[in-house]
Amino acid sequence: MAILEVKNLTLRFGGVTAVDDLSFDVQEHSITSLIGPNGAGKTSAFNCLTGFYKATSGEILFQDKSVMRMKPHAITEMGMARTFQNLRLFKNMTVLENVMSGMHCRTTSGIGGAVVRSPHQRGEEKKIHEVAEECLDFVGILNKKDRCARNLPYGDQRRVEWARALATQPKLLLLDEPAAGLNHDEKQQLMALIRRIRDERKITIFLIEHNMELIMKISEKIVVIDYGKKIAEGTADEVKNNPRVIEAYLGKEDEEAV
Amino acid sequence: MSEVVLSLQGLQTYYGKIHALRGITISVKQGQIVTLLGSNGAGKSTTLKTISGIVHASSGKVEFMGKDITTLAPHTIVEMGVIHVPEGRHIFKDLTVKENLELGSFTLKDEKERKRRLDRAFDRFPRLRERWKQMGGTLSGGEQQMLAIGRALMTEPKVLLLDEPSMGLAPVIVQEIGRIIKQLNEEGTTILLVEQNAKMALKLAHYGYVMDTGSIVMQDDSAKLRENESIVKAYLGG
Amino acid sequence: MENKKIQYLVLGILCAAILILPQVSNNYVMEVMTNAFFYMVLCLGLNITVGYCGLLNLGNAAFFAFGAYTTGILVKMGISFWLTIPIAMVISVIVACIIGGPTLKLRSDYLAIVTLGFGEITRLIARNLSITGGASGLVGIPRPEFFGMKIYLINHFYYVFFILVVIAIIVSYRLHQSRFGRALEYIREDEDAAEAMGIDTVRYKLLAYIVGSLFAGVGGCFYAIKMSAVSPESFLFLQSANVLLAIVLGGMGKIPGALLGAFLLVLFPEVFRSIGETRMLFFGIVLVMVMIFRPQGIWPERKS
Amino acid sequence: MGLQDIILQQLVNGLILGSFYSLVALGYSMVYGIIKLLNFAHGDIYMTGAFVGFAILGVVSDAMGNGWLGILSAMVCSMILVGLLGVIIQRIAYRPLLSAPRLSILITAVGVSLILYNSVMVITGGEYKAFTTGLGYNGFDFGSVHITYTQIVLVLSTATLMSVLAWFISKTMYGKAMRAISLDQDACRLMGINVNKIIALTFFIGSALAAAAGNMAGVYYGSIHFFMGFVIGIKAFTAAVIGGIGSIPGAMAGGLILGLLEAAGTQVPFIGSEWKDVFAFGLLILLLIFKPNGILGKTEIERM
Amino acid sequence: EQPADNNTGTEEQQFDGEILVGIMVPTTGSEATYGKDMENAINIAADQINAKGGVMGKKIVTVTADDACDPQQSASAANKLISQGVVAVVGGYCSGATIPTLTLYNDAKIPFVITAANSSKIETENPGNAFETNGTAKHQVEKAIEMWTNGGVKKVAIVHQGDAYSEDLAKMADTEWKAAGNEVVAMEVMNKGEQDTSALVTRIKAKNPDLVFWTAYFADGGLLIKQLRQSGYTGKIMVGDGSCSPQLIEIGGTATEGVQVLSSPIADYLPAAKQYVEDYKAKYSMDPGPYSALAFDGLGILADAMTRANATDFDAVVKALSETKDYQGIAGTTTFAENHTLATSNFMVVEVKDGKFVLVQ
Ligand SMILES: Nc1ncnc2c1ncn2[C@@H]1O[C@H](COP(=O)(O)OP(=O)(O)OP(=O)(O)O)[C@@H](O)[C@H]1O
Ligand SMILES: Nc1ncnc2c1ncn2[C@@H]1O[C@H](COP(=O)(O)OP(=O)(O)OP(=O)(O)O)[C@@H](O)[C@H]1O
Ligand SMILES: CC(C)C[C@H](N)C(=O)O
Ligand SMILES: [Mg+2]
Ligand SMILES: [Mg+2]
Repeated sequence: MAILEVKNLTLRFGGVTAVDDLSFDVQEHSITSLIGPNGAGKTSAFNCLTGFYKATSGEILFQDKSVMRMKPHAITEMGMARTFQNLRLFKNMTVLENVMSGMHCRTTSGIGGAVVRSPHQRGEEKKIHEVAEECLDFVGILNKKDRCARNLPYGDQRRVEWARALATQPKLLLLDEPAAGLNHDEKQQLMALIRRIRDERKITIFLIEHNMELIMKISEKIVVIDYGKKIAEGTADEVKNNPRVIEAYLGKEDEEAV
Repeated sequence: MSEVVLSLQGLQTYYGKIHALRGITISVKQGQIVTLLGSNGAGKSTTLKTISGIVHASSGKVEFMGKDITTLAPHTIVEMGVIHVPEGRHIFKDLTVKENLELGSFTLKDEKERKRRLDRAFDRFPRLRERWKQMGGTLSGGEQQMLAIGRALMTEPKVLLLDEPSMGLAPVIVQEIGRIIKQLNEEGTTILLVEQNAKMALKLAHYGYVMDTGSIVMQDDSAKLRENESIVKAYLGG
Repeated sequence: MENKKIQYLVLGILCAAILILPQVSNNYVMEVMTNAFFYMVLCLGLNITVGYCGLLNLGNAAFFAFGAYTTGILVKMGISFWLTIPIAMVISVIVACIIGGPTLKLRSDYLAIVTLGFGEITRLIARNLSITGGASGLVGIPRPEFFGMKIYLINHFYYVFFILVVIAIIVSYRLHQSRFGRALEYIREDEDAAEAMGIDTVRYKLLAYIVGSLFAGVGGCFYAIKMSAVSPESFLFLQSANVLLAIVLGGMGKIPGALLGAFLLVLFPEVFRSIGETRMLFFGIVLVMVMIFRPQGIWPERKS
Repeated sequence: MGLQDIILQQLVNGLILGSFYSLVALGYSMVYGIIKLLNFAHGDIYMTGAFVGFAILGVVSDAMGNGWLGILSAMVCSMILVGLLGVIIQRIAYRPLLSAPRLSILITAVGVSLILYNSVMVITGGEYKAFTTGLGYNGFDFGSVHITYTQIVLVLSTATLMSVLAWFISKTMYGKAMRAISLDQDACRLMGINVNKIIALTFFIGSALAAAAGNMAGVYYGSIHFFMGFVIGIKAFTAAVIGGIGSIPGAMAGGLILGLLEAAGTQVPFIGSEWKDVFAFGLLILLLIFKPNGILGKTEIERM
Repeated sequence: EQPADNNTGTEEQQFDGEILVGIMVPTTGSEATYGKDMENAINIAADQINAKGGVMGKKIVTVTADDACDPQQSASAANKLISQGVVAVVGGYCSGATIPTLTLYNDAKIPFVITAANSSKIETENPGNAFETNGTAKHQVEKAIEMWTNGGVKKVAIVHQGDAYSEDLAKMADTEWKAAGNEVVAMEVMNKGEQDTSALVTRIKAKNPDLVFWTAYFADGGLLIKQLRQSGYTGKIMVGDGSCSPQLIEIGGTATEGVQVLSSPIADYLPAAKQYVEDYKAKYSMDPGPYSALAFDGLGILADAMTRANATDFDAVVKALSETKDYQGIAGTTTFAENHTLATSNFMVVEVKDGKFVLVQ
């Protein structure tokens, strides 16, 4: 069953068509990837899915409901979480506080509750802490929960972002270039983590990456776009050998040896 | 043998309380490509920043062609011929491609010479010539990387410091960047290259250093590093 | 936890000192302290908007004016002072929605000018209308009674404003330590990321603005009865700027910082009044020095 | 005066007032553009410029008289001196804070403003100084609209200064470097640009323009005062925002628009001139609601 | 702050005690010049009274509090004086700052002699302890209307500055002029500190008034007059007492020729004040300002009342003050009416001639 369906999605910025009549779907519990040359419109597509950009036309169905006219926070609340291509942490707050933000959409108490410290509010606060710590534990940095996010090494900052996204308790997780800037070793850990998220938490994964090794190893389906248009779709092997993909994106393997 | 153009001796650098470089000694010889490998947060970018004067070392020394440049301001270091293409490209997104390139030759007073270098940059990167009027920010990732390198070359540097030129780029573009680096080196530019893509870096470089948490833990000819077991395991895979 | 105990001890001593101060000092000290308390309320309110949520508000005085005029007009019409407070609060909320609704989506510096403009508009309207007493403002606002006791001496106001500050501190503190307060901080740190975490940034920004305005509005109600006169001159742009200055000086986003800032703002001119003309010159120099040496404000940072 | 004459006359009034706003707004926008600082001391730079010009005119008028030649030389000298003052202020008060929170540097600017106008107040004894020049009200008439030569020279000099600046910013390497610094300071350093020097240059130009405006105001209105920078500072800030803060042509347009708006606001039928600022600020708020980045500011893409 | 000792005189005098009198004026802020002038004047008066043996054998000692012409700060200033135990207060320059202190002083049982501030709100808000020695807005308007009627003026344009004092005067003029069956063609505001009034001037000129009445202070008044003339306005111009300063002429330049100024008693034109002006110059090496004479008399009136009451307690002093009749001061004779304002107007009119004020009436 498709958890996400994109139909004829188009996004224009003035003259530029960043996403052009793009259609694809993401199956529940799958790991699906979106690849394509720089400027192909991958991040833009993500931004449409998560409500950050208002698509020019088309349709996006998440769990069979349209999210086209929804604001980002409402989409997150429905169960679609994302990370950013460039880290977007709350830099001056602690790691724990960062992850607690994820629970915002799963709780309800407001100003009144806060001022009178109602039992409901206190219960929620407790739960927020618990879930946040659990998510930090899951990505393996619980011991750094009281550190200021800004002072963490880059790799750990990435983990904070994942934990934060997990704390929103999503059904679908969108990752924008999660492996950028990671070395080989860290990439291996990332792959393991992505699989665990899918298997242990039953969360569907949809990711953008330029790292072919990672993509080819973990994706069950790959969507390739160029100039905003889909140019190929299929399993790693199918895509790898597609001449259009080679020409536009992969390049000739032997040339890498330069 | 060829002379050492850039030498770092026992560099220590702090960000506030964070001790990022704990005594780095590196030397780069004329005409070489030297690569700097290391895991995240090892201090590779910091090393380059310390050379170019964006951050200052608390102790140790940076020498360029025998001159101590440790405490000089970035713009002076650029004028001397060391130029740094930073991580993340740092294109001026609201300036046109042409203006971006021109700013690369800011230190130049001679307008004719500026024009000549502009032409050379366009010859080297025909894609940029096509887009000379476009705003830097609207270029694709690969084009931005070309622009960043092209801009740096406008000073006709003696030493080029490249920080992760392949980051976030599609495989085709990575290959293209590799070709450009090689070509530049063949034209005589000395290059200090920082890369996560160790495979590519070791292929391009003559010599390599491996860093971990602020120190150099290994150094050798790149051919030898390529065969080193721990390197293979941590950086090359397989 | 030793630390906590010391904190409570210090707080206790401070409270005791404040409570017995009227017994051991004179009207002038009371007046200055009452003034400081009053600014503390305004600062705590603006601290929510600017400090927690990062919305640059240069028109805080407008809400202070709404509170003061509402009370002034209604009390003069014979309505009980205590009843005017909720009315002023409702008005503050409505106005905050009207002005904040369409403008809070603006980037910070544009927001700054809109709020500044709004502050000026409010003052000019107050100056031009007759119901607000025009340029002379409202005078002779009767003092209220509290369980049969007339509040009119400076000592009375001292206690009244102190209670107000205590309430404001508790509310600020509890908001800060809650889902609501954190949401504001997320927005301040990175609006897009906050939105991606499921926070309705538009709504929370508006709420932050409303809460900040409520503090100013209520402060204004009490200001009106304390001064027994309200005039447009009290709501100049400088008033808004001063409150902002106080919280930045004290340390933005920090409750003790806001309190300290307010205290210094009131104390400084009084202490240095005798040096006359050069007083504000001196203040400017001190201000610049403090900012250069403690750009995060005087109150120390919490986090490592 | 017929209706046509009134409209024409108000156009002239608005244009002249707008020229002043534009010149001051330019400095605001330049500084904002490069280091994102709302330089609240800019109005006081304008004021200081007027006083420096006044002092110089007092000296040179013996040699050159107080006609155009004397005025011009006083103006040029004061532009240079005040430009340097701007550089010094930048060096001492702003540079150490470039990486501090934005509000801290804003408050520092408030401190600098206090220092400037209080110094001038102490030095001049707080009195109004009459800027006596030998210029008369000569000019020519269109119907009952009288335009003096002074007014024409004023508008022409403003236009000249602005065009030179526009050329400088868009065509020279220094101008390009200024724009580049506003986008990415570190990258500029790596291009061999001496960022501090360019920032200093920006302050020099901005302050010199403000000084020019201050001198023109002194000549045109005939009197100067230590507080004269306050109102125009706020108005110029408004003008810069109307135009799209950070945009040079925006500041020029914003100044003229605000000047015309105020002239129009004075003449709105059925309501009195006391509403003119309500009118101007009200339109400003409306404008920003519909054009959130000002008239010529960069528009960002549509977000949900 | 310690009460200042003002007995600078050389002769040794024996007093049996002190009477502490507060001076509340702005000594900082934009009106500081006037505040300080008033403070000086009151201190000279104290010296002279002490030189003559003080009041009831007691020495008058003054203490100054700065209200900065700001309502909030004036409350502090008043409480400061109250704390210091003053038995009476003299001063009050800005109406806006003076009004909120009336009840503060009344609650503390302190009589208040107001020597400059004269908004009509002071009359209505006076709880009974305050006395105004400056002519009221009403007096001023009466004088103005008398001048206008005699000068054949019909259409008047009134401009104020949007502050308590000038708006009050403007409204009063508006009401009275209309009540007298004449026309007010414009009632405008010029914002404080705005240099450019050309738009306003155009608006006024288009209404063709016979006379423009400026009710606020000299600084902006000078600019307004200048720009009115520059625009070709040729009608009459009259300004209120807030503009009564030589600086009006300096700022307005030749444009002020012929402008009529309503003025409270200025030392320069008062025969009785000759000695005072000399004393002032000798002590402070500058000229006394426009409210100097009134401030000087303010303390005199207070001392006179205390002497008559032979007491310094509140009720007695207030009673004696309200019975003040034909007190001869340097600014003229003072008699208080029922409402504690001057029984007769003390306004004069001066006119600018050849760059100088000359007495018209
Ligand atoms: N806010 C924007 N305004 C104008 N053009 C934009 C904007 N965002 C993206 N674009 C343009 O849309 C196109 C697609 O950009 P996008 O960021 O989606 O690419 P991408 O596939 O994520 O590339 P990369 O792999 O380099 O991250 C590019 O040409 C880009 O310049
Ligand atoms: N601006 C900064 N402020 C504080 N700490 C910093 C800053 N920049 C880097 N660091 C810290 O210094 C150390 C070295 O960082 P550096 O950026 O040099 O690493 P790197 O080897 O380039 O890593 P990467 O592969 O992630 O680019 C890290 O621990 C990092 O957290
Ligand atoms: C002219 C002055 C006597 C008026 C005084 N400033 C007031 O506010 O009443
Ligand atoms: Mg992308
Ligand atoms: Mg790096």
